[in-house]
Amino acid sequence: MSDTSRAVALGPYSAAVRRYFAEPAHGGDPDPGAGNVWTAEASEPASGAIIRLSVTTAGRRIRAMRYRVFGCPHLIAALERCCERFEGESLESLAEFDLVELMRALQVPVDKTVRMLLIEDVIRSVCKLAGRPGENETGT
Amino acid sequence: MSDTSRAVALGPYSAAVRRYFAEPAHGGDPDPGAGNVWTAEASEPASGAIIRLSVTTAGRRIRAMRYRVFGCPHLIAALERCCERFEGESLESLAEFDLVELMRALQVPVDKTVRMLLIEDVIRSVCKLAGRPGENETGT
Amino acid sequence: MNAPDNSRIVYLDYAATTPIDAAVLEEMTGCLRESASYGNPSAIHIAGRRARWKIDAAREDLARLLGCSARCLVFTSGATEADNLAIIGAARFRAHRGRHIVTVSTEHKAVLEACAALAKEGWDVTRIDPDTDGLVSPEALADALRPDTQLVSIMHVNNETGVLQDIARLGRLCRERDVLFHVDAAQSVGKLPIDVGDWPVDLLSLTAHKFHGPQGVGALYIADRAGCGVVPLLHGGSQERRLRPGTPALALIAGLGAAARIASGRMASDLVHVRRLHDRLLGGLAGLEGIRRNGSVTSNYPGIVNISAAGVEGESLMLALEPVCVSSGSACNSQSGEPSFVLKALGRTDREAQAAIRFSFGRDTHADDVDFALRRYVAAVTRLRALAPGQAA
Amino acid sequence: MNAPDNSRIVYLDYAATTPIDAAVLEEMTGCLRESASYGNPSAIHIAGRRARWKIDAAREDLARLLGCSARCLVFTSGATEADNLAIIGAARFRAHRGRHIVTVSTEHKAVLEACAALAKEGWDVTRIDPDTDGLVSPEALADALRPDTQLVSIMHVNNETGVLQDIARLGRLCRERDVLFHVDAAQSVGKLPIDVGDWPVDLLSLTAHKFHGPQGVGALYIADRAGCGVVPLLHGGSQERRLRPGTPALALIAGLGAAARIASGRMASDLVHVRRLHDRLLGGLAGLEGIRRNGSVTSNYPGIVNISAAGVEGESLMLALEPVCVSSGSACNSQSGEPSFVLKALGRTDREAQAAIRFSFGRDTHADDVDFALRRYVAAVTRLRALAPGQAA
Ligand SMILES: Cc1ncc(COP(=O)(O)O)c(C=O)c1O
Ligand SMILES: Cc1ncc(COP(=O)(O)O)c(C=O)c1O
Repeated sequence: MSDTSRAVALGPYSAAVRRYFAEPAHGGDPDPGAGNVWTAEASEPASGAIIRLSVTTAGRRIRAMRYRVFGCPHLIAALERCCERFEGESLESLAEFDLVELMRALQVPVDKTVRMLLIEDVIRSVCKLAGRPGENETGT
Repeated sequence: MSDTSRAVALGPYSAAVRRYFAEPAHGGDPDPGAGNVWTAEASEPASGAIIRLSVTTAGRRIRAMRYRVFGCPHLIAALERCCERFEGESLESLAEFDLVELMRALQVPVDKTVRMLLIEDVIRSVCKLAGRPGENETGT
Repeated sequence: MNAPDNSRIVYLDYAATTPIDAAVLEEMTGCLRESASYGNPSAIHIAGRRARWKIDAAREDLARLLGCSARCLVFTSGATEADNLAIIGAARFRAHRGRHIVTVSTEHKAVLEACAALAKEGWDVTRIDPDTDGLVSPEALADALRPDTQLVSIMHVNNETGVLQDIARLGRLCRERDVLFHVDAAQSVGKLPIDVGDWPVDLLSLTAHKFHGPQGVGALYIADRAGCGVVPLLHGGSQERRLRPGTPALALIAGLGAAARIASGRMASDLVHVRRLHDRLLGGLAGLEGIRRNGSVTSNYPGIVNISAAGVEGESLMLALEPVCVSSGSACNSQSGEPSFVLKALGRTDREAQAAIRFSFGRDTHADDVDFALRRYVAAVTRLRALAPGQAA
Repeated sequence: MNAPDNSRIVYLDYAATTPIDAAVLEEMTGCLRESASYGNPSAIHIAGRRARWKIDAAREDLARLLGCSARCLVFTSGATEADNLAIIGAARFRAHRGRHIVTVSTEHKAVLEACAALAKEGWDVTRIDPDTDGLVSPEALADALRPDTQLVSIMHVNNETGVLQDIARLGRLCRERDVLFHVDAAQSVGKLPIDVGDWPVDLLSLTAHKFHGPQGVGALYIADRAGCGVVPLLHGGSQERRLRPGTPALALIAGLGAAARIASGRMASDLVHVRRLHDRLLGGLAGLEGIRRNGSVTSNYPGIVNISAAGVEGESLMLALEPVCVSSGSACNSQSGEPSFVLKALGRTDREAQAAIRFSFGRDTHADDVDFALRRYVAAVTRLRALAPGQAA
């Protein structure tokens, strides 16, 4: 497949976005009783996008992450990638979540930045709820 | 050859016009000394058309007809056909020349009628010169 | 790596553009291949005469499809140009009589923006809102007409919803008031029977690529009656009765003629086929909850089915449908992401409009294609709903 | 019976339209055949993306031929539309600054009538007369410019005579006065080197069928600089940066792109070939008396040779030339029988103009074709002169 026909086939979605979108492993609600569950929600009225992130922790360790989303493929893929990345990690590493790096990795178009910020919002909220405000470290 | 492709091939010129135009046998000047020669000329300033008709007679009989012309294919063909028709005939029959019949036979477009009238003009003039005004019989 | 294999495309976007008919293609390649023996139709030599003859024949073919005289047809570059020529051209033609025109809020942008351009030049424009089914009632039209109204423009079949207006009835109203009536029939010509000889229509636009002809060519029908006419938008050359100058595109026009000829022959059977596909699609959706058809369920062209599903986001739905090619709203709107103004005029919310999918199909669509699309659609809606938070449903 | 056998056509009417290149045809039929997998380029699905990619590629090909950025090109239905968009569009764009435009009396009708349309709307139009060679002197242009001049439109190569204007020099005058400069390059694009990056040109029109592309597609180049722009003539849809709405005609645009690509590759060798044919034609006419070339003998495109023969009538000459396809003056004028206004502007009498024959040829013309046409021409002139009365000579 040539570069152009590949680009044409992919359209506005990178291969990574397509992969995460096609097989989201972390969609849904957290398993009840698996630990402490911290849930945060955010929405963007302009596009109607809504996301809800639930993080199940055991101590400072993230045991599971689950999300629900009403939104575009980039948003779904980005949430999925976050969950994949931070499950098993510490809350501290989640607090260091880097939106710019995520958008770059998934090749999210810049005009979706405002929508992508929803992810930063819910992660901050979750971190706050879990007793570890991450504001100072995030978003750089 | 289908009717349409024939019509397309012919364009605005009937087969008869094309034939006369391609092989004009009566173009040129009359043979000197072959009899009495009566010559008339007419022109249409709008298109620049000019015709000159020379009729050589012996008594009331037409021995030869010759023309010169600066004009369109219809005019050339019409002159040619006139000469073909009236050579060997009497001056009386020439005076009965019928322009409408000629135009019909050659399928001359009506918008060329004014130009075609030049032929009627020179025939009238020639008949007058030859001492037999044919005004009353022509053009019907 | 990871680029989707889209070699199997299920193309259900006929309202955007249709596959070209094989016989149309043959006609066109014939003209193109012999382009030196078909010259510029304005020329008097044999090549020019051949070209002119071809164009005349195509005009006759199209005239036969529409039930009009060939004299009344002007070839254009498509329905966009035909709409502009009809609306701006007729308005200018009648400007001395008055400067009010009437249209409908669910028309194609080519109509709406042509009207907007006139508004800038001082015309008064009334945009009627259709009812929630997308239909324009004769009463609504009658209310909009004024003594100074010169032109009414209402489309035959809506490109987003398939809604079919009662052109005969609306047209009679215009005739009674001596108002010109323009119909954008881009979505119906070649698919539904049209007889402009019978219809009270003065101007009618069409485009070849919506009925298996080539892109880039269309026509405007201009009734041959007193008070009806258009002022040209383009100038130069005496082609198309001076209403549309420029070297005529022989191959395109021949392609349009061939498409018209073919449509004349098989419109009835195509329509039976399309209706079957329509019923199959709707039958297959019957089990899915929270589904709503946009537009009238009784008055429509069955080759366009527009569906909103509650609780799913439009862009994700489109991606999940791949490799099924459909539109979300009008083709013109698909890139912008804006909710369709047509669906909003029918009372849909932004979210409903954004999640609307237009399935459109026709002559070459197989029942298999519809089944494939159905499976994808049901699976996609189910999956996306499962992913959505409660309040979005 | 008696219909001429025109199966052997000698086509020397390239200035009217050119034979399509085989590779262009292939490109186009590819697009047409797969029209379902190349959808409407406005759609976001894979078929739409494929179509859009094809269009972008064609735009790049054309941009390379012209030496500009692809962003500056707007596809149209041909040069007539491009000329109208350039002239009416730019005049409206700059209307607030002033309402004077300048053109030349030997321009194509698309330019002259677009200017005439503006004149009706209140613009002042100055038409410069060229000298008897058909050339516009910088002095004549300088004299015509006024403080309120907004636009100058001068063609590159004249379609009837082949006369080639000094665009660089005329353009510099316009730049100095901050006047937009439009060039109708319909007869030169793909045949003569053009570099709009280098030229002081703001708007440039072209049409594909004059350089072995399809009829029905062209483009307008619009320089990307302050003060330069056009107001669209057609409305609806966001295609072509909203300057030219309507479903883009994929196959046509791909054909234009292919024609541009091919021209980029072989322009130099084509030009050598054309110059040889030009010299052969003129050499063959050298023995004939009372012959006059219309237009400049020093500044021209060699693929157009316009000849007047004293003492012969134009219509008869055309018929006698069959099956050689040539034009008598502009293709646009051939049917009307009116003497060419271009030749009259060069000082020819009605009769000289009517008897003018335009031989035009190019890439696919053989020396044999020229020889055949020459024999016919010499024979026809000789025969018709022999038939004419003395005073007509
Ligand atoms: C100089 C010139 N300008 C404009 C045009 C118009 O081109 P088209 O007929 O393709 O619109 C032509 C050809 O007809 C031309 O020769
Ligand atoms: C109803 C309607 N009108 C006008 C048009 C414009 O047609 P085109 O894009 O061929 O100019 C379309 C299609 O795009 C249409 O669906």
